[in-house]
Amino acid sequence: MPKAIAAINDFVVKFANVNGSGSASANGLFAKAVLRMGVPVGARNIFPSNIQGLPTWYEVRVSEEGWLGRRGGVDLMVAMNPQTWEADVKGIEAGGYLLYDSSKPLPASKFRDDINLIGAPLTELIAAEFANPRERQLFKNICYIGVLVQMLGIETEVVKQLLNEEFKGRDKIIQPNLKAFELGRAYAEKEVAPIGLKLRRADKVGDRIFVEGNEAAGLGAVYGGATFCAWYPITPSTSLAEGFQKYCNLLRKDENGDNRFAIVQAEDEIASIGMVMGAGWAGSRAFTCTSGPGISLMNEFVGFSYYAEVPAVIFDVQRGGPSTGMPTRTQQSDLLLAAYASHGDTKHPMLFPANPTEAFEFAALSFDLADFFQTTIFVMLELDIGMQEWLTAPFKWDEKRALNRGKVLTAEQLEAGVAFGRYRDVDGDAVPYRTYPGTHPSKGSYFTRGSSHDKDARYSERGEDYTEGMERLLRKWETMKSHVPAPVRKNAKKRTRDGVIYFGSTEPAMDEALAALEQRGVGLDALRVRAFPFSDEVFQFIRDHEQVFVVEQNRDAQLKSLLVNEGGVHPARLVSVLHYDGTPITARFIVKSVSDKLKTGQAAVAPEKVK
Amino acid sequence: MPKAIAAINDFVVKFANVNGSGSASANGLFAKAVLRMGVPVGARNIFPSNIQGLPTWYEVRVSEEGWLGRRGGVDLMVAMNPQTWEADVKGIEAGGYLLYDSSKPLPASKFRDDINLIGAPLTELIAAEFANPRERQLFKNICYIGVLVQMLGIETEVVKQLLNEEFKGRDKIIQPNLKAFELGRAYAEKEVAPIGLKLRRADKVGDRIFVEGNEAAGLGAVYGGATFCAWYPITPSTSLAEGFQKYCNLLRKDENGDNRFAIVQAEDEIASIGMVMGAGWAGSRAFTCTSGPGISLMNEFVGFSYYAEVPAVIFDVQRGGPSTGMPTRTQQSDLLLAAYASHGDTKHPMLFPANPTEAFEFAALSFDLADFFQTTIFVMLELDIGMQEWLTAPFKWDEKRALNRGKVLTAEQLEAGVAFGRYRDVDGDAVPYRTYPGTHPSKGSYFTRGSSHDKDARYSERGEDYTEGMERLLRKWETMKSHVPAPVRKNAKKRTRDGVIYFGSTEPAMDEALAALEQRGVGLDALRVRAFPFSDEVFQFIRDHEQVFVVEQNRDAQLKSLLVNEGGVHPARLVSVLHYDGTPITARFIVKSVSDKLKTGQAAVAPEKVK
Amino acid sequence: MTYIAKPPLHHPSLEKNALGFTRRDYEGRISTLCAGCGHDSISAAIIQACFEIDLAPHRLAKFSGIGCSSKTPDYFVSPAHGFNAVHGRMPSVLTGANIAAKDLIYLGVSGDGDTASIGLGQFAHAVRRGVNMTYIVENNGVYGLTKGQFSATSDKGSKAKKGAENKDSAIDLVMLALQLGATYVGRSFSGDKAQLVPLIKGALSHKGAAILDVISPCVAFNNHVGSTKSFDYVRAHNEAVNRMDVITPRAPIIADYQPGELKEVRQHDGSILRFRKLEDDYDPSRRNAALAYLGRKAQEGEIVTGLLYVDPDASDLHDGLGTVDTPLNKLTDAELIPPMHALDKINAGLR
Amino acid sequence: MTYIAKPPLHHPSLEKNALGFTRRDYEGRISTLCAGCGHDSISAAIIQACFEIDLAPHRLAKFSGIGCSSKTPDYFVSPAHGFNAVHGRMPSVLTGANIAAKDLIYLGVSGDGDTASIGLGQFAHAVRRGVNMTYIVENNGVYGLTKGQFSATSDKGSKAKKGAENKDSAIDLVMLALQLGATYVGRSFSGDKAQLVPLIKGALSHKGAAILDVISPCVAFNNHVGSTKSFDYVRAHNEAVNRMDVITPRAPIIADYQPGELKEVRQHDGSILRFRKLEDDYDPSRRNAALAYLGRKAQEGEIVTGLLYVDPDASDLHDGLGTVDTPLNKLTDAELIPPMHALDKINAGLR
Ligand SMILES: Cc1ncc(C[n+]2csc(CCOP(=O)(O)OP(=O)(O)O)c2C)c(N)n1
Ligand SMILES: Cc1ncc(C[n+]2csc(CCOP(=O)(O)OP(=O)(O)O)c2C)c(N)n1
Ligand code: SF4
Ligand code: SF4
Ligand SMILES: [Mg+2]
Ligand SMILES: [Mg+2]
Repeated sequence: MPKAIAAINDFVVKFANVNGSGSASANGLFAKAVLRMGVPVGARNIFPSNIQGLPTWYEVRVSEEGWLGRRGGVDLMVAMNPQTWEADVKGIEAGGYLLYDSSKPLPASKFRDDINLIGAPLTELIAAEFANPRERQLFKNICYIGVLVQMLGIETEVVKQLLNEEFKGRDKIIQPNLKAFELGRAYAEKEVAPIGLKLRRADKVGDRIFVEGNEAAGLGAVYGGATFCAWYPITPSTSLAEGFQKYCNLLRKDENGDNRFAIVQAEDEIASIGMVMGAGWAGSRAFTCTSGPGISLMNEFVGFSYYAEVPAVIFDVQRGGPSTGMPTRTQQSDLLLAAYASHGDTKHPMLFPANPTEAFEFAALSFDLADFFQTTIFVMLELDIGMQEWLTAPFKWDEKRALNRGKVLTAEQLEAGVAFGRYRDVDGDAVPYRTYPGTHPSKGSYFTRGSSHDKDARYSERGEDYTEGMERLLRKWETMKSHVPAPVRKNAKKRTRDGVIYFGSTEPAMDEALAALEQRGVGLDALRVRAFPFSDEVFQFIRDHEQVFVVEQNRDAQLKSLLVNEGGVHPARLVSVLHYDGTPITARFIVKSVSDKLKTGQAAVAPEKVK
Repeated sequence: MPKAIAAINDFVVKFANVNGSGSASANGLFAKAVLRMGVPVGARNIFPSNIQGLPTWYEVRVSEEGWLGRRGGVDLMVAMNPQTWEADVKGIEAGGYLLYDSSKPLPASKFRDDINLIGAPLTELIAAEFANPRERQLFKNICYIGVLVQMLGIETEVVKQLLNEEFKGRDKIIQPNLKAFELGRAYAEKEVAPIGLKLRRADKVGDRIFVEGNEAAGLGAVYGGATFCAWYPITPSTSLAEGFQKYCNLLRKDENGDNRFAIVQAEDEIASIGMVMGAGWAGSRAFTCTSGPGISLMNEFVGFSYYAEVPAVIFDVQRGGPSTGMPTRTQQSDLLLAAYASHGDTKHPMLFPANPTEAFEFAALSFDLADFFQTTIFVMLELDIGMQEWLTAPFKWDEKRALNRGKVLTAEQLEAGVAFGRYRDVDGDAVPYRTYPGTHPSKGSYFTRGSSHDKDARYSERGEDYTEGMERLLRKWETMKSHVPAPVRKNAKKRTRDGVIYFGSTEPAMDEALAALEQRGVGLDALRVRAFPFSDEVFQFIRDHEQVFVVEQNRDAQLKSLLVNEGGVHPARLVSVLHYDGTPITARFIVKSVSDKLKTGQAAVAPEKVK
Repeated sequence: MTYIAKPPLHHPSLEKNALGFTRRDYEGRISTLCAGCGHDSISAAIIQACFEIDLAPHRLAKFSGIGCSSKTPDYFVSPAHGFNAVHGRMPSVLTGANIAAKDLIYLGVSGDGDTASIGLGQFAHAVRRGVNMTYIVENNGVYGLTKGQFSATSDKGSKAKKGAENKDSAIDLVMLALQLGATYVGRSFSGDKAQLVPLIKGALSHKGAAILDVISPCVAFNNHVGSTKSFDYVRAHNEAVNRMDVITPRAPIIADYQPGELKEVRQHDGSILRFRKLEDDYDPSRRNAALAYLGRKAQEGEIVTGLLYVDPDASDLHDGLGTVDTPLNKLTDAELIPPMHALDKINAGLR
Repeated sequence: MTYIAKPPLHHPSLEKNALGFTRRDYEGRISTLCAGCGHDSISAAIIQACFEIDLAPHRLAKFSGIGCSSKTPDYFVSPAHGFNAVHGRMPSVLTGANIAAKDLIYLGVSGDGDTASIGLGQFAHAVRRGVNMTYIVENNGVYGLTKGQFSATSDKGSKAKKGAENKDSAIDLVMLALQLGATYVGRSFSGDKAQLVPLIKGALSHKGAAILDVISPCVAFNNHVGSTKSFDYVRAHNEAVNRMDVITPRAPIIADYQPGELKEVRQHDGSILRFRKLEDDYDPSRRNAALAYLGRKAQEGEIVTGLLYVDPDASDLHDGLGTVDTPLNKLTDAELIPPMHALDKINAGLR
């Protein structure tokens, strides 16, 4: 029997449950309790694509140091699902702990002898106090929370406080919960010996908030001035529309209770983006939220938006592809599609938020960008950000900030005789002026079409008119580079010839990995890309290093493809680290992959072999 | 006044007309007449996206040497369209010729003094002989053909012969045509002085045929064993479905007149590809034909086909994009979309026929590839191939050739106990076995889905099952490289460090350009890419040369992107030559671009700047 | 190339309406449709209707999909913004614009292919939502722009019993609209200005989804509702003048007939359309009755024309959405951006 | 996790049908739907129907889109090939397979979201074409798999007049199918095995497009035809047991009633469905009459169930296409590849 794992404020707890059984919020309560102890957590639901009866997991990374990504491995497993018992037990680190329901005796063969067993007769404890089967099923969850809280030394008051907050004043709900909680806690106090994992009050959470990325993006859309959401339900994007709805109801009703917003559940994704086109064209800030399959369906309209220059915002909450793929798993695999969506020569800007705070900021920003550049802006979220609660910096908004509606001519300007040609490059930045419909009785009307047109939006089949427009669109693309969020660079302590590029949800695991690598003497300069098109800093960073690892959560190294294609970078200098099984990338995976590749000197092999 | 252009069997004639006026077939008659004189022609319609009343042109490259691409420039303009008169006259080479209708006097200002004017009172000539306005409009066309035939010295018999063939026995049609033709010819004989351009009987046509690529592809689909076409009308692909229909009616009826084929005009492109999926899954060879907008709409199903491994063939007859773009202009701009269509990590094979003969061959081949690799094969045609008549090698079919239906288990095999697991890699080539529905009472059924599945096609959310499948798909991709058509290499006479890569309709212009460059002492080794994924020869060719020009008919260097992305090639070594105004690329354009870039040493600039 | 037929007699185009606009102010660019195309007659009717209801030209917003019919918004009311969407998806674009700017008058023009084939889903759902719009289907039973293939309405009007034996049963857009809850539903003929102009005027003034199915002959492909042979016919017919590429200019077909009357209209290809104009005393307030009547007449091979159903006090999408009176695209930053303290409160709630 | 409800009493699953198959031979994998989901009852009825009409299990081909309902083909008749298409596009896939292999029996299973929202266009056009299939809509008036949003059928059954005041008017798939030319149209309830099984048997045996709209309650989101509050209801309801993530297993709802009878069925959320079973002497041969009757009853808030329309000698898509008797997927190279001399002739014609 290996030494029992001993750790304070730094371990991984994983819950294995059946979905629809009420475990999710009990487990959430545990994570919040740790936070209230002043200790940061990274918490992730791993759930199935069905409604009731299939396996679901909840993984909580407890880290006083503040590592919020997945570390890899499990120190304490709360195994409540017979279906997955074997794999769950197998997943525990040697010397780790297993908490299980000991109401029914289990054969020794079901266990491992290199882990520490903690049995608690949860079913019995609950059955003794609760009669109705539904309550029995339900309160078992809060009961094991009681056991855990006692075992780990979480302050009981914290949990009671949380329950009181959650069900303010609704005693009928609070009482049975407290009872079930106390049943578990008391049992553990009597029967469970203290273990090596401990929670100790700290002060490392600060003013951070605990929130899902989709909700944050929905709120960001409200502050960004979005007035219209056309959407079609799809996991994992649904909660973004719901978040927008929630905050609009809270913040966007006028004195008579009328809505300063509109939300339409369309009949499908083609209609969703079509409605967004119409609204954007008419001068409302509009968006849709979807996932991969929806992006595939929106292709035709995205190409229209590019060529006819109609503003739109699409939130792509990425899930496991291709096709229906893994609807409840996370990936970063829609980059290539979004970047070059639709037939013909097209390019579309993308933003890559790394956490809910950025989801809020980029959501708001995306509407300024869409209005200014008059094209579709993709906000590339991921299930791991959108549908998971993150401990993240609080939302901020500069009171002085105004919405940038871009180049829109007013009736006054037109009246004053400002010349208007819909697709003329007046300012030299390749961004043309537009008008909202109905602006002026005789000036400013124009015809929007996806067919070839001249500077004044007239139908034209002349090659010169066509190429002039297509070249201006390329120049507009150049202009964007300095308007989209710049990359974030973190240099290694010592000078190094190695760099790493990453984006989105990879950040927390990368932070931990960088620290771990540094400890092993491997220093990497790190650059987090936050937008496409890439600004020159990105390519400067690559030039500054001999080899650059590109860490992505997809199979085909899609970010690398974009870097090579847009920057003319030699592919051989970019070494891919790819994680794409649908689970969020872990610090351990990054550390191992980078170390291995450095050993084998991967980056040295012939270009043709790279990737 | 510059010297009048003098040339025998080597010049460019361009006709400017109004569409819907009956000019197209008259002009076609001219091209055929030249062919019957044993002189090769490259002929191209340039037509508007409407039905009647807008400008249309027909450009005929006459070349005894056999250059069938566009040369650039016009030696003899037949200007029959007042709307475009100015531009048409402007387009004539100095010393060139203008044939026009002199019935109404035109001010001198309408002409140029550096070209040779040939007026013929076509309207008058016809009005004198034909009463009804429709006939007058119509026979004016055949009348100027008479003038041309006489001027250029084409044998009158040839034209009469063609008319007799076209309207076999239908004297009521032949007579007025002959009359109108003779009116023009006789006038020219009397009134038009011989010019510098001459046609002389030669023997350079051989057994070649004159046919459109879409018709050829439709015929290829018949020989390839396609039994089902689901399509939705769209320019320039419509005539492919019509070609398939025509040849099925000719070759695929059984003794009772029943159809050994089915053609369904679907309600849209999503339904078209959906039907193709269903039929391919059920074991029929099925295809759809469309253009860019259709590909955008088919994205979701293409991703399904990739992941669920369902055979399909899509003919993409490319037109000017993005969006509705230029429906009646040609481009090579759907490569990126087709290659990586749909969300998630996907890759799709493409074939690049260069002429109607290859359109026939690749069409037939695509069904073998689709059945064997169980995925969507894109046959990337172009308007310039699909809707233009090309002088091309006759169709051939090896009588011994059987259809390769790929790895399909029969009832006998299943009965004999062959183990069946839908997605297992049994043969080490990563290509799994499948069964048709209803094959065996108890063995061989399986469930097809776009959601994640295991080796045996069972639904699975396990990361291991998912990654195993995705990695096998990558290995399948490797297998394809040796099965798709290999590139065609033509080496320069002398050893050279420069190469050029091109594909599709660019070939004839490239052939002429290579010869012209060689004359100027610029030798280029040339490689015509015929398929994606690229075989190793392609990358070997790139390695063999210091710099490689990549000639494409799109704005964003899409083939170059694929080369760099799939082969890890350094982008700096690939120098793009891009032509994308919707007109077919010309030999002169290639010669000039390559020469200029060689002068400025473009290829030397920093990677970031390339493209 | 044809100009929108101008109304005849002493420069009526110089008459002014209540707003002081002349008919010219409602015209558009030169049509590029075939001479005699029914669609041009419909454009003329739209111009007439807008002029007569004294609509300020720039208060109109024009939408269409792709097709010859969908090109027409470029050919009327130039002072109005226009939007040529992608094929079959105009209803969603119009819906979005309507949500953004509720203060404009919305007109969608589409074809039978654009609406009944690729666009059926969007058409149906826009109708269900009660989008406040006038939606005109210029119905020639054929794909004009792609040269004469059948559309999903191709068989409409042919005997129902026979119809059952046809390959695909036809979609009757009027019956469909009725069933899906459209609150203003009518049918007419491009050549019947006397009936068409008032129908369009009523539709433009109606609050809710107003659907007009307007039969509009295609002179190039001679197709017509009920015809099942026209594509071959074109080939044969054109061959007679020895070219597949000849489109002979034709005069538009005119049909003027009385309420209750049955009118047989001969098309360019000789085929017959049998129009039945509603009686003056027809009661357009009963949805089920209208459906039943249409079904009966269809069996008799008659195409009923006129205003089939109207709910004068229908509600529209905005009523359902409960939006403010100010159009969403006119809301100010102050109305859109919540105060900072609201954000503080939200942050607090997430700790 | 629930098993398909097995028929009760002494191992009837061991009875053999004419082909010697037991009911077990028609079963599928274990259902992953919520305990008590109406969809599982429909799967059981499908199993029963296939067993009773002595269908060789592997001669069936199963299709579906995406949704809880669309998962079910995995849960019945395992020996049959199955195809889970993408969301809303199953009709086209089924059509293609049917064209390729006309010798199989085609069954499409879909949901109200899959069919009436995203899939409306494909549904309508497959019906128009008369594809020889049984198409079952497992209609719960809600998006189950995405957790309870409304679908386009959500308001069906509520008073038409009131309906008119609802945001979107509901799509009645049965009326739609009738209007689009479906040749076998019925409606039933997942809990009414006595009515449902015969309807499915008839549909499987019918040549042409057979459409069954089967009301099927969702126990997780308690939605129901006519309900407009159910999503909120779920929230409130679940909150009472303090979790959004609790789905309580329920018993399936059973409804057994007589022809002509009006049956009120109470759903899990307490809402009422009012089913009217057709009289025994109802004449299902009159399409227009059926439409009129449905319209009338809908106004009275009644959901008519039973076989509403059937054309026993309907023709199907293959008749229209004139395909050979041999399924296209069984044609040999000899039948498919024309001889070389044909090619020579073609070449000659192109010189
Ligand atoms: C996605 C897409 N598919 C196909 C087309 C080709 N297309 C252009 S117009 C048209 C049909 C138009 O028919 P209809 O709507 O009846 O208009 P009409 O020309 O008859 O007035 C089609 C199929 C297209 N532009 N886009
Ligand atoms: C293109 C696409 N859009 C959205 C989704 C998400 N989605 C899955 S099932 C579903 C709705 C299912 O509703 P219904 O057809 O009524 O089936 P039910 O679950 O109610 O039985 C949706 C929107 C998807 N899978 N694909
Ligand atoms: S083709 Fe037909 S629909 Fe199109 S413009 Fe000509 S007549 Fe009109
Ligand atoms: S969510 Fe509703 S529809 Fe889906 S399985 Fe559960 S009960 Fe059935
Ligand atoms: Mg039409
Ligand atoms: Mg449903």
